[in-house]
Amino acid sequence: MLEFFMGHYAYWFTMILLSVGLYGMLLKKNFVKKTIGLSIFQAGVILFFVSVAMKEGATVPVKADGLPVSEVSNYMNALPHTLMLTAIVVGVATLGVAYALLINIYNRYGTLNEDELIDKIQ
Amino acid sequence: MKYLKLLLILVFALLLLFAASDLPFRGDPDNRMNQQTSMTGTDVPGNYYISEAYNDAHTPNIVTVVLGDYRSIDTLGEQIVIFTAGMITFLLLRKRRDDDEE
Amino acid sequence: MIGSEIPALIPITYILFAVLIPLIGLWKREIVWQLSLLGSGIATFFSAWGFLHLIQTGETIRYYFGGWTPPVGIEFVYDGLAAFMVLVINTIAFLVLIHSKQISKVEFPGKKMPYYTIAMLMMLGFNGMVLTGDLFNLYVFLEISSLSSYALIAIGDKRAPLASFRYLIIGTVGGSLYLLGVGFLYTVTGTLNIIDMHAMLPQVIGHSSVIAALVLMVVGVGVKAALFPLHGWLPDSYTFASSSSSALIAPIGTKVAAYILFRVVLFLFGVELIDDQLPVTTIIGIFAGIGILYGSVMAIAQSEMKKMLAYSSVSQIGYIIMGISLANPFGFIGAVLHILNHALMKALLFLVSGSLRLKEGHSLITKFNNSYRKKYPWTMAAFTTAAISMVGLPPLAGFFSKWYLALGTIENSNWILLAVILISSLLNAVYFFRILEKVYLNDPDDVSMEDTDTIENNEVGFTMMFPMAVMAIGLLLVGIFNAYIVNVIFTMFPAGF
Amino acid sequence: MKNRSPSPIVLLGTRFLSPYIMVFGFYVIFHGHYSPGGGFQGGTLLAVSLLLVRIASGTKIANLQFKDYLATPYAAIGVIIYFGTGLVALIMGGYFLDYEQLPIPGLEGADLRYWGILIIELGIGLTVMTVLVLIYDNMVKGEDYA
Repeated sequence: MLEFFMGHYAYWFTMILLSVGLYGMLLKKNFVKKTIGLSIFQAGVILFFVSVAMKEGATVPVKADGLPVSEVSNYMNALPHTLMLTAIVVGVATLGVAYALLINIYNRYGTLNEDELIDKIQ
Repeated sequence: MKYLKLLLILVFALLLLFAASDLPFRGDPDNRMNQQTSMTGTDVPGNYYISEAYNDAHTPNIVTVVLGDYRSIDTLGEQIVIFTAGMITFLLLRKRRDDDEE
Repeated sequence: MIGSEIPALIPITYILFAVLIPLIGLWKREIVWQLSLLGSGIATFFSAWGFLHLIQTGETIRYYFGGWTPPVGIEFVYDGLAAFMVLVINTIAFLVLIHSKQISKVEFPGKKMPYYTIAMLMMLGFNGMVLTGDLFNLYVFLEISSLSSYALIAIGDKRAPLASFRYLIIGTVGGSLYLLGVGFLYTVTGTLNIIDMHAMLPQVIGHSSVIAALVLMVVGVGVKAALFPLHGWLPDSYTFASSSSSALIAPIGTKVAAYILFRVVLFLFGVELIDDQLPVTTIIGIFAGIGILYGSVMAIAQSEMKKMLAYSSVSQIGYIIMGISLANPFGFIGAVLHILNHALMKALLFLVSGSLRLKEGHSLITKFNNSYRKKYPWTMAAFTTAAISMVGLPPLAGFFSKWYLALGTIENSNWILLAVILISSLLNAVYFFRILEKVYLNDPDDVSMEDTDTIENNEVGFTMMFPMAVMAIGLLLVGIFNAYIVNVIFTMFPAGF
Repeated sequence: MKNRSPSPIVLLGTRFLSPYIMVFGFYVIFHGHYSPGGGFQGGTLLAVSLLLVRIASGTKIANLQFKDYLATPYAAIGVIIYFGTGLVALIMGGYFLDYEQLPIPGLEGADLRYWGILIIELGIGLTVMTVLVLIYDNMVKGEDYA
């Protein structure tokens, strides 16, 4: 039982983090807060991948003296780390676009609150 | 509406918790992605990278080799994502210029 | 020799022009339209060449980037279905870009250089999504195309940025859910290559995380495809975007996402495999059926032509996804054929609405009148062709895809979906003939009616008329040579059918 | 912010710090083969060194360091470096991005891949640096845009 818990608690925390991000996006009225929720959501996915890559008794995937690469259990799995490097960059680009849109919206309506915006449109 | 959304979040969280409980143990060196060959006998990428990266590119940092060589088209796509973001801010936030045309 | 390089050459062309347009555009701004046309023209040429090459040789091309064989490296898989999709989306993009010349002067003056750069980048993303054989690489291209579509939608009238921001939030959630699904699958199988993973999945299908991965991926891609309960972003986005943006995104974006659903459900998992665990195809079919009816009913309620077309898109996407859910050869043929037909029809209809916006300054259906048939005889002829095809009358293209979908429902004895197809055709007839009636029939009670004798021909220019004429003729040709196209589609079946 | 004249201490501090951050950025790019680092991380540090001066002293002084209209062409050039490397390999008869086909004299096999990775990391660094500066500049300009 304890072993099961130790083997899975990191996954559970990332899943809870994903739900927190979804909460921010669905229930917050301010667009900047929605964007923060989006970031949390993406961070949850990134943390999931990084925790998957973890290997007991292994070190970072940089070849070091005295640790032969032929023994693969010496090094951690490098693939998820690489994927998440890409995902982080994608997240930054998304945030840049989101804030560019928010600046546009603010210049047109003068507010970033969802309720006020709906009032102003009608 | 608000309670519907909260219910949706709760269902989402429970579904993910349930699904995550069936994943292989974290950090277990015998996970499928840490084995020498896969179920169908093909190479497992994660292991291939660790054992062959230095021979293939003479670079100790395995992540750099995966990023720059094995999965280089991913990285090109990544660079283009950043480039796209730059051009999008250009499109959305620059003041319009007069068209020279006609 | 060059035939085997085709899968790489198509994205390379788009990258090259996406980089050349800002470099040349900063110094010589007049020629960006010509450059973008050249780029998509070359890509269309390559995809046509590759398609013919593929039909002649019948061999799937697997292109290994960097020379690394999968699953170590990333491959592009150029099989029949991918070749077909690439040809369709590049041709449509080429035609829409021709049409955009006049609109660009009115709807986004002085922003041509970034606009066309981002159009090229979006096409790069869509082509990459169709061609790639790697699940994570698909995510990268998905994000390139999504970011570009957010920007293209935000260029438009006053409410466009808001619609675009909503799409950004829901679209990024969709993308992240897809990525999470890929993460589950990677943890369980240890590979990211679609073909490699397809061979392994039967051994791990019992895991609840694999089923969760399937659900997450279908939901994530379903957001992009505007599958019924996830379509919320679509109507506003298409309505408020600039006419050429919506003509570019509407026919291409949702089709490519539907194609990814094909890849995930039919090629990666395989129907028999998942139906033992969870009736995913049945559930998708129910939502597709509801979406078809909902989209048609909402389209009738609209008075703005672009919004009507947007809701009509929701309904038409339902047809394609219904074809996936039928999971039999007829359904597959119907869905693939409908991708082609609907891309042509929706692009043509959006181009007509763009032309009308340019000439009249609006596209409100309530203001349409019978003077249009004298002012824009050819535009209205093209519109009529597309409308009749949407309703599904032979010999136009739209009839045949609905015919095969109907055969598919009969084969599965799924009478409810058959009824949905028939009812939706009737509803389509209602909302298109409403416009045709206003344009072609004289209403004796209407005092505001203009005298048809004094109205002069005010037809749109060549750059706008040419793509519309090509698409209208294309609809007719697809209808007439339908048997030949179906023969080609027969060769594209995924294994296990 | 715009109307206030910048404080000389902040200005001097950022001018003092900026080159060192820049050198560290180059170190991260070039040392990415041996330690954590690479084009993205190094490019971000380079962008930080430029943005520091931009935030502290406003557009006029910052333009002496890096002209804002150069950002777009440099970003495109960064993509060209990466993409051109792949294209050269394709033209030399290999697959796209197959660094072993690069026509660099005196190198073979794995060493060619080593240098190929370094070239593309430089391209990435250039793009990331200029795009981050571009985003910042456009957002500052976007405040006035109606």
